[in-house]
Amino acid sequence: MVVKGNHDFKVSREQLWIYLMDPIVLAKITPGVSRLEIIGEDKFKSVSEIKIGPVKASFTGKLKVVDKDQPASFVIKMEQLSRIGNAHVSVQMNIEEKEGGIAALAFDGKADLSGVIARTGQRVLSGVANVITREVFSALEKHIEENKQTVESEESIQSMKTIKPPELEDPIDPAINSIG
Amino acid sequence: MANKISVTVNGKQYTGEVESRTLLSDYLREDLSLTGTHIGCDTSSCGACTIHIDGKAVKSCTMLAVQADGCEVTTVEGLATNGNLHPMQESFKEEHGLQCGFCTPGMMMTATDFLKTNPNPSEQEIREALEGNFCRCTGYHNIVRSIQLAAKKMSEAV
Amino acid sequence: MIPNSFDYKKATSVDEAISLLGDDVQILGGGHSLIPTLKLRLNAPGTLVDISKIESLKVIRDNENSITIGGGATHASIAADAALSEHAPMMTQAAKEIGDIQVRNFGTIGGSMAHADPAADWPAVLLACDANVVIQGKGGKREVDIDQFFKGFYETALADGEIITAVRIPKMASNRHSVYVKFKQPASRFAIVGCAVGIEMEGGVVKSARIGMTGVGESAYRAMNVEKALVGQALTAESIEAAVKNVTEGAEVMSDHYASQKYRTHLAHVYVKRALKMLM
Amino acid sequence: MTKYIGKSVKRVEDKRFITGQGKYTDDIKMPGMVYAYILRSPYAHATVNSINIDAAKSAEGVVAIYTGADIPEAIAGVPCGWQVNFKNGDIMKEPPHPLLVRKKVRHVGDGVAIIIADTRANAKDASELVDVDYDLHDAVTDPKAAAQPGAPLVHADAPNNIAFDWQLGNPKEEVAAALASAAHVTELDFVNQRMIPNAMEPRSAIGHYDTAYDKYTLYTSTQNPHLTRLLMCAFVLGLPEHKVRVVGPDVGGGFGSKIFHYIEEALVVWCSKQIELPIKWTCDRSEAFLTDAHGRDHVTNAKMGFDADGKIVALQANTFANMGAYLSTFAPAVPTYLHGTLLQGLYTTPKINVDVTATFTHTNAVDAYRGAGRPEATFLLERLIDLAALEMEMDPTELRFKNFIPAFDGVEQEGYVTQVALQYDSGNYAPVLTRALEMVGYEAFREEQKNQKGDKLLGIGFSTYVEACGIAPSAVVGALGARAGLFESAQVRVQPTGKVSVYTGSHSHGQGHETTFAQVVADRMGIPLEDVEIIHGDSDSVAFGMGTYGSRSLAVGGSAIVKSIDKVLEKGAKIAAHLLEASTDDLDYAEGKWTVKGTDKSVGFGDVSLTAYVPHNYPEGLEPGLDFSSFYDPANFTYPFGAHVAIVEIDKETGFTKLKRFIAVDDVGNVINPMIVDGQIHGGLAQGIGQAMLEGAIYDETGQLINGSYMDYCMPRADDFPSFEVDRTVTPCPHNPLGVKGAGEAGCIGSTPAVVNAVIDALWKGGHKVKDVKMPMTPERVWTAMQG
Repeated sequence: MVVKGNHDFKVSREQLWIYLMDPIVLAKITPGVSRLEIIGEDKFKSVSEIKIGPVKASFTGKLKVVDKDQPASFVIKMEQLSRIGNAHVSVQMNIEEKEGGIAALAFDGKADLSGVIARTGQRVLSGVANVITREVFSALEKHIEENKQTVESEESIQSMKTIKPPELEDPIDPAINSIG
Repeated sequence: MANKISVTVNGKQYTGEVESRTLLSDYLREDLSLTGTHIGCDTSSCGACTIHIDGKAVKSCTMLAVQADGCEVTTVEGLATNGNLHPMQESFKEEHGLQCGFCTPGMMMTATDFLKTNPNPSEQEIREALEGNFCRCTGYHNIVRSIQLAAKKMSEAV
Repeated sequence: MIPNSFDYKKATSVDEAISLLGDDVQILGGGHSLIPTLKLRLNAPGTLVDISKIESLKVIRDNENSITIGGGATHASIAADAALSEHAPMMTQAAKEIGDIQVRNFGTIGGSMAHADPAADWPAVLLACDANVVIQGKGGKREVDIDQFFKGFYETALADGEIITAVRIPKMASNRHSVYVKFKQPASRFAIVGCAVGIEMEGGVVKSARIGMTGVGESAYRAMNVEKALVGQALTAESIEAAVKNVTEGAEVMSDHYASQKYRTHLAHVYVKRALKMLM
Repeated sequence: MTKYIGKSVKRVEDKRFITGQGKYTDDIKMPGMVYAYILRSPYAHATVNSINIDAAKSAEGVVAIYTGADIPEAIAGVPCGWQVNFKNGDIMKEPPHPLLVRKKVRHVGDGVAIIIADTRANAKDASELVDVDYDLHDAVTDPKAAAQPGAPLVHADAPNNIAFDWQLGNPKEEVAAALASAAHVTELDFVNQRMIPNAMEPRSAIGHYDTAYDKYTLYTSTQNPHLTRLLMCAFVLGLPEHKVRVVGPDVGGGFGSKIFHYIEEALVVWCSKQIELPIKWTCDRSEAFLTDAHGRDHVTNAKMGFDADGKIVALQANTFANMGAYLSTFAPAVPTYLHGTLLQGLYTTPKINVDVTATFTHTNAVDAYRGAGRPEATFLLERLIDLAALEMEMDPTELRFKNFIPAFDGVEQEGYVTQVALQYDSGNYAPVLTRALEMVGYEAFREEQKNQKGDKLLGIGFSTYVEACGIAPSAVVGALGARAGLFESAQVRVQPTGKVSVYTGSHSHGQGHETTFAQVVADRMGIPLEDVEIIHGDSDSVAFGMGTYGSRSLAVGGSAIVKSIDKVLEKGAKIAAHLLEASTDDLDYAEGKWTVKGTDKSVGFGDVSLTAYVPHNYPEGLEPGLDFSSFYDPANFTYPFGAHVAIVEIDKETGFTKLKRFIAVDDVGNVINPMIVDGQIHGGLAQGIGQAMLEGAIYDETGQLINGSYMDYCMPRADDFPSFEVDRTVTPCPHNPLGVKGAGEAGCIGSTPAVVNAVIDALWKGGHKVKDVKMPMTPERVWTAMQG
C-alpha cells in the first residue's frame, strides 16, 4: 500500500520539525496510535486501535525515527502487528520551506501488509491510504492550531529543542533495532 | 455465550444450545450431522452451503445458528419428500448437472428458490440466478440444462 | 472460518435495540455485510444486537408522496415491491442487481447503508432518488437528507447508538426518469463504477438532475457538476458528452489491481454517459 | 455386444450426491476426534527467531501444540516424486520441504505450528495466542527475476534460485540457423500466469492412530490414496506400509491439486500417534489459496520461423518455470516432460528446441493443474501460429492445415515420431478443424466481421492441439525421471451369485468412474450394469493403485480392468466347458452365457460363478473361486487432439470482452459414455477460458498473495459463459484394449489460446496491431491495448 501526500502548514520548517520530533505529537498524528511509549532514542512502542470501515483490530508495534536531517527530512519506520495481519511501514518525510512562513510537508512511503488484510483488503486499500493521509494532516493541522501560542517565540522553540527523552522505565527492547 | 434455540429442520424439530458465534452451516453439519450442506469458502461467495430458511435460499455460512431460532430450515437432505426425489434432483441426474457433487446441494437449493419466483426462466436468467454459486467441474453447461429441465417438470406438475 | 466469541442479544423492538447499544456493541441486521467480516476475524465486537427479527423494520409503506422502506427490508422484498416498481423503478431495478439471490433474500437496505461500502449499489441509487434517512437513537428520531448521510470512506452520519429505521423515497412524477447502470468487478461483483441517474424533464429540457456515483471514490457521491451542466439542456449525444467531462471531480478515485485510477476514471465517464443516453 | 458402451448411461454415483449423502472427508466424525489448526507464516521470507506457545498451551480446550522443533530431525519432509537433472548432468536441487518450518519461512502459508484442540473454534482461538518472532527478508516471486544475479535466495544451496535447467529437441544452433534463414519469424514474449486450482471441496485430512491394532488410518481428500500412502510411509514418516490405511472418500474435485502428498496429511498422522486421538484438519478457503499447489506460472520467449509458403521451419522456446518455494510431488515434470515434449504440436516442424529454467521463488509450490504442461505447450504454439497468420496476412486456419502432420492410425501407418522425444499413437488432425469451421460458419463469420460497425469489435480465435494422456508407461516415465512406475491395477472379484465387485486404483472425484467403468465391465461380461459395483479409494480394499491424473483413468485403469475381465472369462470358460461337457474351444461367450457353438446348449454366468465357489462338480486341477487381479502398464501415452474456436465481442469503450460462442471438436479416441465425456470437456473449457479471461494469482513484490479470496480471485460463474458447442471425431488409440485416449484435460488445454487469439484477432481487425494481451485479459488490459 502506497502512502503519499503533501500539505502546507503555516509554521516555519523548524517549528514543524520540532512538532514532528515530539512523541506526543507523533502519537497524535499517527493514525490509530493512541500512545507512544519511549523505549530508546527516537524509538517508541505503540499501541493502537485501528478502525477503518468494517475492520477493527488492535495493533501493537514499534516506531522509530531514522535518517534525521534536521529540519529537512527524516524517515519513519513502523511495524504494527495484529491478529489479522501486520504492517511494515517506511515513510520518507520531507519538509520544505515555502515563502510566507509556510512549511510544506511531503511524505512518500509504503506499508507492506501481510495476513488477512493483505489477502482480502486490496479492493479498498487505496481508500485506506487516502484516509490515513488525510488523518495525518488534519491531526497535525489541528495540533498546530491548538499550540500556536506556545511556540510563537523563538525562545520556546529553543527550549523545546533541548527536551530530552524521559528516563526509560523498561530496558530497551533489542528487537526494536530489527524494524524495517 | 450459549443460547437456547429451537429450529425445525426438514420437518423435524430440534432444540439445543449454541454458542453465539456458531454459524448455521456449522450447526447443521456438526450438531445435527446434516453434512449435505457443504462449506466451500470463507467469504460468503461460493454458495455450497445454500439452504432454505422459511422457504428462501440463504448461504448458511452467513447466518448465525442463533438467528435461525424459530425458523423452518430445509437442507438438501429435506429436498426429497416421502422418498421421492424432487424434480430438481431428478433433473440434475438426468442432465448430468453434477460431477464431484460438492457444489450440487447448494446449486439445487438456490435453483429451487429461483424457480419459485421465475418458473419459466430463459437460459440467461438461469445463468444470472447462479451468480452466488460456484461450480468448478461442469462449466455450468449441464447445470443450466438441469434447471431448464426441472422448470419444465415443475410447471408440468402444476 | 470461525468468528471470535461475542454475546448475542435479540431485540424485539427498535426501542429495545437502542437500549442494548453501547460500547463494543454492533448491530446485526441481515448480517450480509457484518458476518463475512466476523468470519475472517477482521472485526470482533463484544456483543451483537440482532434487529433482524423486528417486524416493524421490514415494512415497505406506500404513503401519499413517498414510499417508506423499513431499514430491515431485504433487497428481495424491495425488488418485489409493486409500489416501488411503479413510483421509484430505479429502486427495484437496483435491488435486483445487488449480490445474488441468497444475499438479496437476507441482506437489508439499512445494513448496507450503515456499512457504507464504497462500492455498494444503494448509496448511488439513494443519492439519485433524493431519499431521506430516518434514524433513531437514544435521543429520539431524526431525519437526515441523503446528501448529508454518506460522509466518507465507510463513514455515515449515523452516530453511535443509532439505528437506521427507514428510508423515505419520494415518488417520481411522470416527468422524472431514472436508471442505474454498473460495471462489476467480476470476482466480488461489487461496482467498479455504478451510476444512478434521476432526471426531471420540462419542455424538452432537463429541469433538474441527480446523479449518484459509486465504486469510483471513497464513498458514493453526487456528480454535481454533471447535474448542473445538464440543467436547461435537451438530452442529446452532444449535450451529454459535454456535461459528463468532470464526473470524477472532487472524488479521490480509487485504484486496485483490477482497475487503475486512470481506467476507473474513464469508466466513470462511460457509464454516466450510458446512463444518460438510456434516458434520451 | 455393446449394450452400455457408447451410451449416455446416467451416473450411478449421483444419488448420494443429490440427496446430500456423499461422504467427503470433512463429513467424517470419529469418536474422541480433536481438531487441528495450522498456524502459518504471514510473511514470504523470514527467519523464525522464536515461537512462544505458553499462552496458547493453556488456552481452553487445547490438547497439544507442536512446532518444527518438536518434529524429529529424521522426518525431513515431503518428497518430490520426479527427478529432472541439470543440462550438465547434475541432479536437480531438492531442498527439504519440512512438515513445519524450523528456522526459515519461504512463502506466505508455510506451516509454523499445529494447534490441536477439542473444537475447531478453540484451536483457532489458541492459534492467536502463539507468538512468533520473525526477522523479515526480501522476497522474489517472479520465476525469471529469481534467476537474475542478486535476487533474494530461497534456499542457500540453490544458487540463483535455479532448481534445474533442461533442454530437449534439436541442437540450438540448428534451430537458430533455420530461424535465421526463415522467410518470416514470429516472436512472442508472454506469461502463462499462475492459476489456483480451486476444487470446490477444500482439502481435509483425518489422521487416526489406533493403539489397539497399532494401525494408522488417514482419510484425505486425495486423487490417489495409494500413492499418498507410499510416499508418506516410505519417504516421510517411516511407517510400516501394511499398518497404514489411506482412504480417499468422496472427493470434491481435484484438477491436479489433490494428486500430491501434502504436509498436512503427514502431520495429522504423526500428531495422532503422539496424542493417540483421531485428528481432523480441514482448511479454510483462505488457506487453500495459500497452500493448494498452484499451476502454470511460466515466463516465456518463443520464436517460430516460416518459409515463404507458410511452412513452419523451426521453433525455439525458452521458458522460466516457477516451482514456488519447494518442489511439490510432480512439479519438475510439468514444465519439462509434460510441456517440452508437446512442442511438436500437430505440426510437421522439423527443428525444435525447448530450453527450460526452473526456479525457486518465495511463493507457494506450483505443480500439475488440469493439463499440467500441455496447456502451456499448446498456448505457446497456438498463440505463435495465430499471431504469425496475422503478421503474414494469412488465414489462421489455412496456415494450420498447411502444417498439420498427415493422418496416421498407428496400425497401418506408424506412429508419428516427433523432434521432442515422443511417438504419437494415432492422429487425424484436419477433420477436427474442418468440423469446427462448419459448426462456426466460418465464412459467414468473416463476412460479418468485415462488415462490423459501431461500438463493438468481433474476433475469432483458433486453437488446435495434441496432448499426451494416460500418463503411465513405466519404462518411458522412468527414463524421463519418474521415481515410481505409473501403471494401474484392478481386481475383478466375481461373487458366488454372479455379482461383480471391481476394485480399481483409479480414484473418482467427479469423473464418473463408478458409471463408466461399470459400463465397460457390464458389456465385456454381458451382465446387467446393476450387477457391477466399482470400488475405489481405500487402500485396505483396493490392492494397489497409482491414482487419477493426466486423463489416464480409462486408458490405464480401464485397461487393467479389461485384463482382469479377460482372466475371469478365461477361467469361467473352463468351468463352463466342464459343465457343458465340451471343449473351451467350442464355446462362445455372449450376453452372459457360454454356448456350445452350433447348439442351444449353454450355461449362464451365474451358474459358472456359483460353481466356482461351490465346486462340487468342477474341472480337475482348477482352483476354486473367480477373482483376478491385473496390473496394466501401457506401451505408450495416448494422444488426443482437437480444434477449439472462440468468438468474442469487445466493447470498444470499456474493453469488456464477452465470449459469444465457444466451439470445441475433440478426438479422445473411443467414447464409453458420451454424456460424461461431454461433461469433462465442458468443465475443462470453463477452466481454460477462466485462465484466459478471469483468473490468475497475484503476488505482490513482498510475496503476499493479494487476491487470496473469492472477493478478488475471479472464479468463473455461470453467466461468464455461453452454452458450449461440442462435437467430436473418433480416432481410436491403437495400443489399449478399449481404444480410448482420455478426455479430462482436453477442454482446458485447447481453450485458453483460442480465447486470447480471438481477442487479438478482434483488436487487429479493429486496427490495433498488438501482439499480446496479458492473461487474464481484464477489461482494463484490453482497453489499454486499444489506446496505443
